[in-house]
Amino acid sequence: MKLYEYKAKELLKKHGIPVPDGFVVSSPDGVKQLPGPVMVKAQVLIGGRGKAGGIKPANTVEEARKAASAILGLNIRGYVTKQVLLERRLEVAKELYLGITIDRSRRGLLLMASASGGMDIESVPEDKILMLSMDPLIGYQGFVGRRVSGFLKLGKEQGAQVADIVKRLYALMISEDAELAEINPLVITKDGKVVAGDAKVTIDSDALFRHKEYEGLEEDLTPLEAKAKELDIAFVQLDGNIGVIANGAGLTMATLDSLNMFGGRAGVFLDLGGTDDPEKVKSAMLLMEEADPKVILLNIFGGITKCDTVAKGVLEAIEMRPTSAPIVARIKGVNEELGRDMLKEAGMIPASGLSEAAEKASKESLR
Amino acid sequence: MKLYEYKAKELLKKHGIPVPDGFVVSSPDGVKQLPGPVMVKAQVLIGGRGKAGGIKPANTVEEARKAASAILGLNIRGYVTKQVLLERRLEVAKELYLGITIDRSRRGLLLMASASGGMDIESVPEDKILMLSMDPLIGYQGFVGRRVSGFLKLGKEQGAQVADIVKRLYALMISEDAELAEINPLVITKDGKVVAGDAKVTIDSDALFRHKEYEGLEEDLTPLEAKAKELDIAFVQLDGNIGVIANGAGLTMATLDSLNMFGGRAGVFLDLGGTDDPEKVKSAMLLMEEADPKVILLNIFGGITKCDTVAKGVLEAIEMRPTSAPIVARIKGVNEELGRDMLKEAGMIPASGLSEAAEKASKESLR
Amino acid sequence: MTVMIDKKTKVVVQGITGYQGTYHSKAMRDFGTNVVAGVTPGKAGEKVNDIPVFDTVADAVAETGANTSCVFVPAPMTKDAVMEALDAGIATIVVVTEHVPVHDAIHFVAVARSKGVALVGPNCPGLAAPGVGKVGILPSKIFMKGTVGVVSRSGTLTYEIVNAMTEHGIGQSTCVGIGGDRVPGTNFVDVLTRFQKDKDTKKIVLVGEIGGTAEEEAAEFVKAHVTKPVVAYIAGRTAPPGKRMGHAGAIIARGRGTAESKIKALEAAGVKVARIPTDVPELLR
Amino acid sequence: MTVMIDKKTKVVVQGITGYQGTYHSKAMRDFGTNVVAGVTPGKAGEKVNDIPVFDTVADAVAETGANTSCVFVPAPMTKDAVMEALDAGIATIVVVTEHVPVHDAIHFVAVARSKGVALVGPNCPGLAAPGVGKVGILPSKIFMKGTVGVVSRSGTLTYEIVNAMTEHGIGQSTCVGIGGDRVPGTNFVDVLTRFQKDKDTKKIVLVGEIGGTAEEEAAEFVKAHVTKPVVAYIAGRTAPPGKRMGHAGAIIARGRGTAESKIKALEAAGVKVARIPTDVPELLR
Repeated sequence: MKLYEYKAKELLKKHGIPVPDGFVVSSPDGVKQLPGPVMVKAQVLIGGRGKAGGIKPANTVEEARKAASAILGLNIRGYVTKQVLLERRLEVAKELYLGITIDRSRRGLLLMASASGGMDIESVPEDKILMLSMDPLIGYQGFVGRRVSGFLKLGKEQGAQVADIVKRLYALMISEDAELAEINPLVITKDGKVVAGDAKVTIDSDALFRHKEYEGLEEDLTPLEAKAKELDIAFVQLDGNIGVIANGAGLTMATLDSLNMFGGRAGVFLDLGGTDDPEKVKSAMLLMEEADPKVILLNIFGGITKCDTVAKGVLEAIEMRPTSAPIVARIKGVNEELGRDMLKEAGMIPASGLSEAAEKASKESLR
Repeated sequence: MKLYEYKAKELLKKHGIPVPDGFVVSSPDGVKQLPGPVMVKAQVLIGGRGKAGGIKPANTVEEARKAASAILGLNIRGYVTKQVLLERRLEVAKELYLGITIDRSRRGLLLMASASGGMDIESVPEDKILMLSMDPLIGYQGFVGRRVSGFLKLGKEQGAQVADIVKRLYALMISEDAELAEINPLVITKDGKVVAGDAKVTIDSDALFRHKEYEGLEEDLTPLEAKAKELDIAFVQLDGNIGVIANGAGLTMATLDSLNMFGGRAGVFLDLGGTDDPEKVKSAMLLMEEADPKVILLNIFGGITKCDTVAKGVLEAIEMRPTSAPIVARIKGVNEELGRDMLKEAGMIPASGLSEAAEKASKESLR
Repeated sequence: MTVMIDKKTKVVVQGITGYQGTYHSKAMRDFGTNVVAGVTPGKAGEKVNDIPVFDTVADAVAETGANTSCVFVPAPMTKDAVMEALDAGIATIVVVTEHVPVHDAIHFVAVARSKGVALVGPNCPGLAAPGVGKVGILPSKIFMKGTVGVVSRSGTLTYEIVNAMTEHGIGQSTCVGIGGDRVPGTNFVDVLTRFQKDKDTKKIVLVGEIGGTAEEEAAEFVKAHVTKPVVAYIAGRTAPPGKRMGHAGAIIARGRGTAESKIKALEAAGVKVARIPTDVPELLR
Repeated sequence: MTVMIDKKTKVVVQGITGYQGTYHSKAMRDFGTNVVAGVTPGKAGEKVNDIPVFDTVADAVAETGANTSCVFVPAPMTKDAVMEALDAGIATIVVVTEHVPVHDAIHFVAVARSKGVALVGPNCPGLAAPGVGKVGILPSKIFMKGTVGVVSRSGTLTYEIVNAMTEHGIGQSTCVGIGGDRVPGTNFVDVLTRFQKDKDTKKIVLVGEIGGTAEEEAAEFVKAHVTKPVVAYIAGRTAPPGKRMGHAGAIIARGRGTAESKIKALEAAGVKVARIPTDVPELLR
């Protein structure tokens, strides 16, 4: 779960990492007083706010209200701004980059640091970025901080501040169950302080059961996305016209690949995860009908459930919410023939293999 | 550093382990009000308080004052009682044992539990005591608590309470840098609560640098013990008449063994640790002269310091505080002959080997 | 010979009294696996499918000599369960449970690796060796004894491909579903190492997907160390790019992680890459 | 052959700019050791005894190929230093520092063991192989090249015994001072294992002391696995019983831990036990 900048900075502050003084408002009237000259920053979960006009400076309450007023409601790459963060403006001497994320290859955490922080970090050459794989059995130790501040060629004072921030960012990762904690830029101010200019924190949604404090945190979701999330179904909007329901990320992607082979293009896909639970299949069918695709392709590889039971769920869904879209259905597993017959009888287009299903759905979609 | 019972229980409480309501006083007048019927318990760092009359029940403030009055000042196996703990009396249904200590053999922590807690725990047969070596890389996990409560054959409710206490005791060990945390008895009360009846906690004195909260905690030391501690010299009082100064625990014990071979008996020994720092040798000599033994045996195996420098320190000490005791000195290392000559000239009895030194000192002591 | 499972495998099912544990302990046994014990705290003395249930893994190991665990306990308790298995000296652990917090996985995977314990998962279907046994939830009926080793990051897609192989008369030596989580106890390289050594594995099928760089690392390993023919399929050739995780993802990936990058790396290592899953059997001929 | 040190040993001294680090880096080199680097944060570019100083162990390893570390940093920083060495891939670590918090030692010893790194100490004099080199603070002049392996929990007592051996013309293959701390990275059994394998070690001297059960465990190991003659000395035969640590100590010890128990166990394993240290040379004949 991605956190808004202001929320991420609250977390940094909780862990003792310096952030600029500031506050968040959802209406210009919320601005009563400033901690000094500020930046007014759109709170959206997408990059490129600055270029989209989502960040403006202000020196007085009046200017700040004006800026807030301009930014609130702003649509930034599809995300509508509902809150702005007003934050004391930093006198920037230098911008660093500091981030910790999951290291898939080394199966631990990866610490990244660069003296070339800021918006262009992605194009900084590899040798200008320190990438330290952190051994989970060793965890954070003082030498990690020393290696970072040494790489950044910082003097004793800023070096110590940065090392301390690295230590605290690591503690944040672990204790908050974060999968990403990134400070970019990490600002060295003209008076020698090290302060988090911007922050991105993503909380591992699998760990939310032990972080009740994140319950009810607002997320930017369309109604269909929200419903899918509630059902623990992965929902992705694409630009084709075939609605795909499959179980398992790999199988879902393989289904898209197969459609592509036959000229079909997926418009939305629902991934049930590794399950073929008939109830979940039924929910997905209902959801899919709301998305109103031209063709529906159902590709379920059954593990332990019987195909006829799954087919029954599909039929119930259609009964509850009839659709005009042709449905190509392929259900693999126990009692396969029985399931296929049930679906065929109900007017669906049965298929026995993945290729066959993809070919039939593509053909229907191009009609 | 051993903690008094009341201090140990404060730590348990801090970590969420139930302890009886209570308070500590150093004078009977300190007793103003009771939390109910109490036990008045001598606070000394030695076992066997009960048998020595150091624990008495009381039901009223008057009885409590009387008990406190009887116990305060009581000499329990050499330790004078300066404080008493007044603690709500537990209605005991069952006494368990629970302890965590350092596991030298497995190089981790050792968890011990028994359903036969109380004073006789040391004579409980081995199969009645669960001894779990805890893997440092695994640490406390729920299964540890389950194994303890399973072994103790507790019902669901007490089992859960005990598992929780195990978890907290482990956390206490780690975060307080304890080398021992023992609850004996761990009481199951008649109303089904699990409460620490007595507690022993020893803090690793090597970790005190990160536990400023223990600074200035009172310890029961004789004046010589206190001085030795300040100088980081191990001081042990024995019942012979030879004062031994050596460097290193092993060498010190080997010196005692060698004395014993020749009929000598050590009366006090000072172990400087692995060092032959001339200043420390000098301090030890001064301390030893205060202990006033019949013979002094100095056995220093030098590493990097010159023997003449060490000898010079010894001579300075004798000059500062002359002694009538014969001094047998053996200093091994660089410039050995030079050092020996200096000591001989000052009237000491030099020896070149450990056996020779032990033999000479024993002979002097038996004169 | 097989990989990570053999005739000496004795399985303890952690969470055996749950729905999945009960169902799959039977399915494993029906596939020929020696399932000797189950563990559910507080249920010692019960039986599930005639399999004795114990309170702790230590008890199960002491009583039955179990050396392999299959973990079905809910995600919040998975770390505890895996650590319990590690502490009890279990040599192979298959963690089926999905939605395990990533920091929990990092911790128990590191401990397992430090002890030389083979841990597969979390969020994996497990492993199956036709004619020997299976540990996990792979559907029994798709398998056929043979000489192709299958390793896959995907669940149902693995079934799809194994099923296609079997339908074409191509059997499997061992199939290892390593799971799609970000911190897998066993990765492609770990399994490729074993397949390369395994005398009964003649060819290898590798099923990957977009994201991460595990396939690129597998390609490097194949190039350097694998002499057996390898066929791969990478799912997601036509998938949309996912939402990015801050700058960190881009810094790490540096252009890798896409289907193109993976396919290119594999082909450069001499691997035949299928366009769609159903092409795999053909490429194995 | 020698144990834990050989001609390929390249030593980095952590804390080289301190008094002990400076003194002993020279003493090690004078004994023939290849001391290639020192580490003190913030002192990169300096030299100590002509040995280059680096900010981090990683830098020292990258620049000099150091594979062995000798740690002299103060106790509060020792855990950090040892972990840094472990992280940098150092294969052998000698921790001279005393007064290391026991929980720090537990942690870094566990990590070292999980990585197969040989860690000696903390609070140990280190190891010396006459004619090859030394890592630690053992006084050079007491040694003489020979075929007796010495392992000891004690510091100065080791010197006493080695010195007595050398005075009697009995040389040493390797001497390992494992240190007297409660959680030693290397214990008697670890070193006995190595001595038993080492072709140049013909006899073994074991120096123990009262407390703990390491000597009893060593005796068991000798009985089961050591074919070479072993001579032991246990310090503390006449020492007073120490103050007890709660009941826990007694529960663990159950009568072991005393000099009598240790001597009895060793003698039962065929070990000759000296009454006083100076008897050791005679028993080696």
